[in-house]
Amino acid sequence: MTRKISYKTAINEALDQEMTRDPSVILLGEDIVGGAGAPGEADAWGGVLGVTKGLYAKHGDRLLDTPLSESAYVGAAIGAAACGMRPVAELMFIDFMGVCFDQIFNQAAKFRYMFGGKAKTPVVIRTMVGAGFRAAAQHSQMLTPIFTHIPGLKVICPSNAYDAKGLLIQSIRDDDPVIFCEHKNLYGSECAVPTESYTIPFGEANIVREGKDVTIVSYGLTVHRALDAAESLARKDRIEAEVIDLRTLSPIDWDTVMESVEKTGRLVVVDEAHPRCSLACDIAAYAAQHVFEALKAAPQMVTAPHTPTPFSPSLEDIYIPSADAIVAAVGKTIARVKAA
Amino acid sequence: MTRKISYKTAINEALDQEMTRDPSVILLGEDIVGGAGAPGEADAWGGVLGVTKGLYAKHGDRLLDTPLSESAYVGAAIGAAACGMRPVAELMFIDFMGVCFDQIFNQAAKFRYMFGGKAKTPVVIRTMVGAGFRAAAQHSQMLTPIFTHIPGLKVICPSNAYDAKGLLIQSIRDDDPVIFCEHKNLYGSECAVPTESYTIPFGEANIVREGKDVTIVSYGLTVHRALDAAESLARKDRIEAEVIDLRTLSPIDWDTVMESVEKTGRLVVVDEAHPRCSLACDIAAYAAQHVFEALKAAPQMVTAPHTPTPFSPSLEDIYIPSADAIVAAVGKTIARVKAA
Amino acid sequence: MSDNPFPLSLEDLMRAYRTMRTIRDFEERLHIEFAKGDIPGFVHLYAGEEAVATGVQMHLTDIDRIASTHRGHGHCIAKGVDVHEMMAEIYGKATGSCRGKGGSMHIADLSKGMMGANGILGAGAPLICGAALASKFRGDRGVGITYFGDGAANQGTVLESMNLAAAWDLPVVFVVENNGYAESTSVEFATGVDSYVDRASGFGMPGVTVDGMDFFAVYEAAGEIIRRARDGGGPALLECSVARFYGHFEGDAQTYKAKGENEYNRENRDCLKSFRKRVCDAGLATDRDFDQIDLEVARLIDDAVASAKAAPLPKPSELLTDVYVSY
Amino acid sequence: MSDNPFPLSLEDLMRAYRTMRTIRDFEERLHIEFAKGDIPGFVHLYAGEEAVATGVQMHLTDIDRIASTHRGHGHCIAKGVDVHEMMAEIYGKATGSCRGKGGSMHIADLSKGMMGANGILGAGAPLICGAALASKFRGDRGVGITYFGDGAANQGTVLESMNLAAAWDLPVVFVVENNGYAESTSVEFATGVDSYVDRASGFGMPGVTVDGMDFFAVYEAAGEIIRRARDGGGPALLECSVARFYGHFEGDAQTYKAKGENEYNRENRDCLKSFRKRVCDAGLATDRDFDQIDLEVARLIDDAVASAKAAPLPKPSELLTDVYVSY
Ligand SMILES: Cc1ncc(C[n+]2csc(CCOP(=O)(O)OP(=O)(O)O)c2C)c(N)n1
Ligand SMILES: Cc1ncc(C[n+]2csc(CCOP(=O)(O)OP(=O)(O)O)c2C)c(N)n1
Ligand SMILES: [Mg+2]
Ligand SMILES: [Mg+2]
Repeated sequence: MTRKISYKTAINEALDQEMTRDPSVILLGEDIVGGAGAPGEADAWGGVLGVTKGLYAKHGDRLLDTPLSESAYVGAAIGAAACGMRPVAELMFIDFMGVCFDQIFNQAAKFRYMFGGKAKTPVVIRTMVGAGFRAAAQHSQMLTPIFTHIPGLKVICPSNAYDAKGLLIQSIRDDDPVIFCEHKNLYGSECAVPTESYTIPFGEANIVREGKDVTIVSYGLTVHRALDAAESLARKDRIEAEVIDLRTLSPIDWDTVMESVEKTGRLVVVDEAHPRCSLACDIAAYAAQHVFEALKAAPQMVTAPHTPTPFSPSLEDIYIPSADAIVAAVGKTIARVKAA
Repeated sequence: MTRKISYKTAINEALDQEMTRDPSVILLGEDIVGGAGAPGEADAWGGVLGVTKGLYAKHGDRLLDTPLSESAYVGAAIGAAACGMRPVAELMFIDFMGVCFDQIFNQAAKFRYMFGGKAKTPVVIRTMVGAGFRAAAQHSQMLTPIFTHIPGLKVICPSNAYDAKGLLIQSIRDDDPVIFCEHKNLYGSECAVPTESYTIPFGEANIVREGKDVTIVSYGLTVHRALDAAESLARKDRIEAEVIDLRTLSPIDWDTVMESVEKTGRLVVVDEAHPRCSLACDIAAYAAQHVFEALKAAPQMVTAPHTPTPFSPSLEDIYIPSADAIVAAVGKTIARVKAA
Repeated sequence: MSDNPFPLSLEDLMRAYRTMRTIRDFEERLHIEFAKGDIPGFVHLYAGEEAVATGVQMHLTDIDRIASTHRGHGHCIAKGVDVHEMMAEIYGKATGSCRGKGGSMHIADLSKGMMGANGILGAGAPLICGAALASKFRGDRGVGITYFGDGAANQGTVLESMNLAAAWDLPVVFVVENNGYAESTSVEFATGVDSYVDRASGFGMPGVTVDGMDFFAVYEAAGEIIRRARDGGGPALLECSVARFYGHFEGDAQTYKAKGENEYNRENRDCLKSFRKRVCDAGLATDRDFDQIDLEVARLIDDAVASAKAAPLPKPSELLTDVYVSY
Repeated sequence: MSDNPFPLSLEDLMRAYRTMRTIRDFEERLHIEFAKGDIPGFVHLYAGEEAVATGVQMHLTDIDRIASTHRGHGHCIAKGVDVHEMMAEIYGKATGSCRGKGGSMHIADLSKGMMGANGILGAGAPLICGAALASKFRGDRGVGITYFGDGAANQGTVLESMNLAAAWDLPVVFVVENNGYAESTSVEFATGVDSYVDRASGFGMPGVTVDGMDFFAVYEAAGEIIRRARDGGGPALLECSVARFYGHFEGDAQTYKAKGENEYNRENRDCLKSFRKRVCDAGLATDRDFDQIDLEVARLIDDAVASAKAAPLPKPSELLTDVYVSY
């Protein structure tokens, strides 16, 4: 059975179903119960935005409200994973990675390799990414390129409720450390989601719109901007854009992206991260190296600017890549057709 | 006057001259004195590889051996910088960034923007990068792409003693936070360096070898591998490679790189970092977007693999991009000439 | 006029009251304005905890520096940051302290020694060690104060900084604002100790706990500690037990609090009420004097809100300025 | 045979001696082999500190876990990690514990409860909290031990972990190996306190300091603490005063040490000597018995070195395996 639920509910459901299925799944994080032991326990927060709400009532002490010590509890989740548990730790905002990054990139990510393949670390780190919340420079970052850069980490960023559920269940069952990036501005977005448990394999991008003229690649919130741009291009310019939602950033589905570029000959990559050493670069460069012959025009990158996220709405609204900017970038690939 | 000195000595000299010139310059780090107060004080370590050796004898308490608390002392350097000092903090290995990254990327990097332009943070963080030391996965990383991704940080990586001195002096005088990456396998490399103090401006790449057939872009240790490759190409294949040493990764000198690519029509980027979201991607993608018409062949990226750094010499030796790999990449740009 | 039993002059007493009242009104007003939906983002109100910022910072001058938290409005006001600019900043306006780029969690004014509210828990502690180190190098007798909550007290950065400050004898005061909660989670879940003050000795510094709802208690304890630090006696820890009158952030339903907890605290632990009563009882001032201040503060806040609302938003071109790399 | 005045059976006494001797010989041999230039990278020798790893870990079984440091050989050996595989790992050979990919700083054997040496100071502390948490969830009565030096004791990760372990009542023992130096820097530069043991109470756990050169002192203190943790009594801190007989890493000229410091320690504070003497004096064993063990250990180490030298290097194809993303 499927019914429409939100991205937030889909995540909650994935956690619930996996906790029910597998006793080694535990949840750790700040306020993930959010009022355990307090008078209002029955109506506890369930996370700062309510994503884990209700799970404490069902799973009790398998949810741990942690001290505000990200290195300690994220590290503990990693250590427990190396000892056979399947912990899901919540790093409230990805912006807080700077106080616990060592445990993630030097410990969890490297155990398997450093120990000659003799360790596995099935830990999931759920974290909120992205701008648009008026939350300013320290609560609005993407930072996905930083995690993608690190060998040994899997990096996931769903754009809709269906993917969120299937990818989170996959993440929990996966034997490697997974950084599961939830875009805070998507929590309310709804779509049809099966009630049963299901997984979506890593490394399979999703063609969310087919088209023959240009390939637009993105992930997370900006997939929706890309779709808006595609609609507008179809309506106003009779340009049919193919929109690819990467879903998983590492591993990444090069095949789907490259096949599309080979078909359309044009590539626009949209990344909410900063421009330098971003996923936009990653994908544009890969295409340039591997399907150069197929490219009819220069690949275009649309990213947030090389600035921290500004607080003021008047600035933040122009900070996130817009559908207009994507349309303009597509225009460049089509205006400047290769001389050939 | 100039004379031949090592990269290590050049750095020591830059620190010495700036400390002499400007009383607000102080040095903080683990073992940067290395035996202060001990019987062997006169012969103190001066850093784990001796880079700051002798400075304590001259500048005394302006060098501080710190507790092993990178967040605290790197953060203190940043705080002191915001209060008018010009601290140079040493993060022994860049691999340790995970225990203090917040202070660097959320504090130092963002003050200026977050505070509406009303703050400056003239701090330098000196740190060792790179593989080849048989130091395994947690002491051999580049991680330059991570810092380059962050707006507000300047990222420098000299390839020789002359640049090391001039860029370090520039870094100390610069009003923004600078991540100064010293390649540990270059400390012994010598070249002619003026005795006087001088600066090299940021954002000026260096054409270390002129050529007309292909542009090879790199930084740090692999500049030398690129030069070796260029020699071999000239000798064996009559291919004249232009080799560009970026010197500063952020800001980056797009003009010099793009002019060269426009001239040669071929681009190979060599980066000792991992492949995903790397500087190799950054530069290849930028070229693909901005000088696409000039490209006669697919740009090629030569990087370390998407694996942690292995310990065993037999593996580490093939981990770092080799001159042979660069030659092969050049071959691809020249074999596969654009149909045009 | 009767004898002054307090360790502050009447003028300073009234100044302290004005500061606390300004903080309270600022926050109460934000509470109202936020509910209207006019204020972007999250705001964390300091209402209830005014005696801490004020009691500590009455001892400071512009040479001294503070590093604040996500709950920073009170610290800013007590450090003399312009209330109009603060309000404009919270509204995201070009006339704000940070020209609209920072918002509530990043208000700073380095010219006043205010090194910034901070969105990262505990991040101010290393920074203030640096400020204190700078003062030590310059010999300017400046002192640094870093604030953190009962939750943030368990951040590694804070703990490392306590050790660093002690190892280097830095003039730093670590102020724990223990309001019993980190967001919705009780302090009992945060640590195995009853009081953070026991940590001080483990790092080699003195520590003291005071009732943070009592201005005079804070003022006296902070005075001694700050004097000591200023004279080269090294760092100290000051734990202040406080209550926050509102939720963690605006919009918080506060289900985790006991029924009547806020009402009880407002009724019985309000620093403004007790301050006023004690000063009146001592015969140093009258309710009229205080009412007059209240009136002036109310006007100031009214004016700050009105001008913040009327102020222009930052221009789009501002997006790309103030980062050195021109892109 | 005389009465046994020790809290260990004769068999366990000889096992403890064998462990300490194995560590000592392993390290002394590495010192020699390193000087020949055959060993890649850096090695940090544990020689001198054997009584700590051994005294603590005599109380453990495979269900218990340890997280070690850059100076990890001793902890590994005491946890039963295969000495041949360790030696091969240090030589970077395919037959090593980590198939040559880890090296000295990353030897691990999870099947033995050895969660890895670690190149990052303090990084083991959070990990061992996780191991202990897993034991707690499973109810397997497993205990976690994390080691760190006098320098690493000031890492935020360690301090946060002490708080976490106390807040969650985790069966974790925090062992400070205080050898007076962090690399070349004296512990006096690292902190404002004389002993790290005072930190325990600030986090809500008991702490005790012992002479880490005395096996029996370590054994008894650790025993009590570990029993308590195993029985659900929560974490504790054990500070061991030790001396390292060599430099920070091989190649270190040790200019920062007092003249004759190493000689003095070797002469008067050698855990092996004092252990042997006490057991012989008690009439439980003779020098011959110990000499026999020494001989067997010497052969073991000889053999380990010989086979490590003879072993093959990892094949080039190994570079890309053991990372899940196939590139
Ligand atoms: C490093 C980091 N972790 C988590 C958060 C999210 N967060 C913001 S405020 C807060 C609670 C802080 O509690 P406390 O320190 O007691 O201060 P209070 O809000 O009670 O004044 C949390 C968890 C953060 N901003 N930074
Ligand atoms: C986070 C981090 N900072 C710095 C280092 C470099 N380093 C390696 S060992 C060492 C000294 C450690 O001293 P201590 O903790 O006392 O242990 P000991 O070497 O004396 O056993 C340092 C600074 C590191 N490996 N990790
Ligand atoms: Mg609190
Ligand atoms: Mg030590």
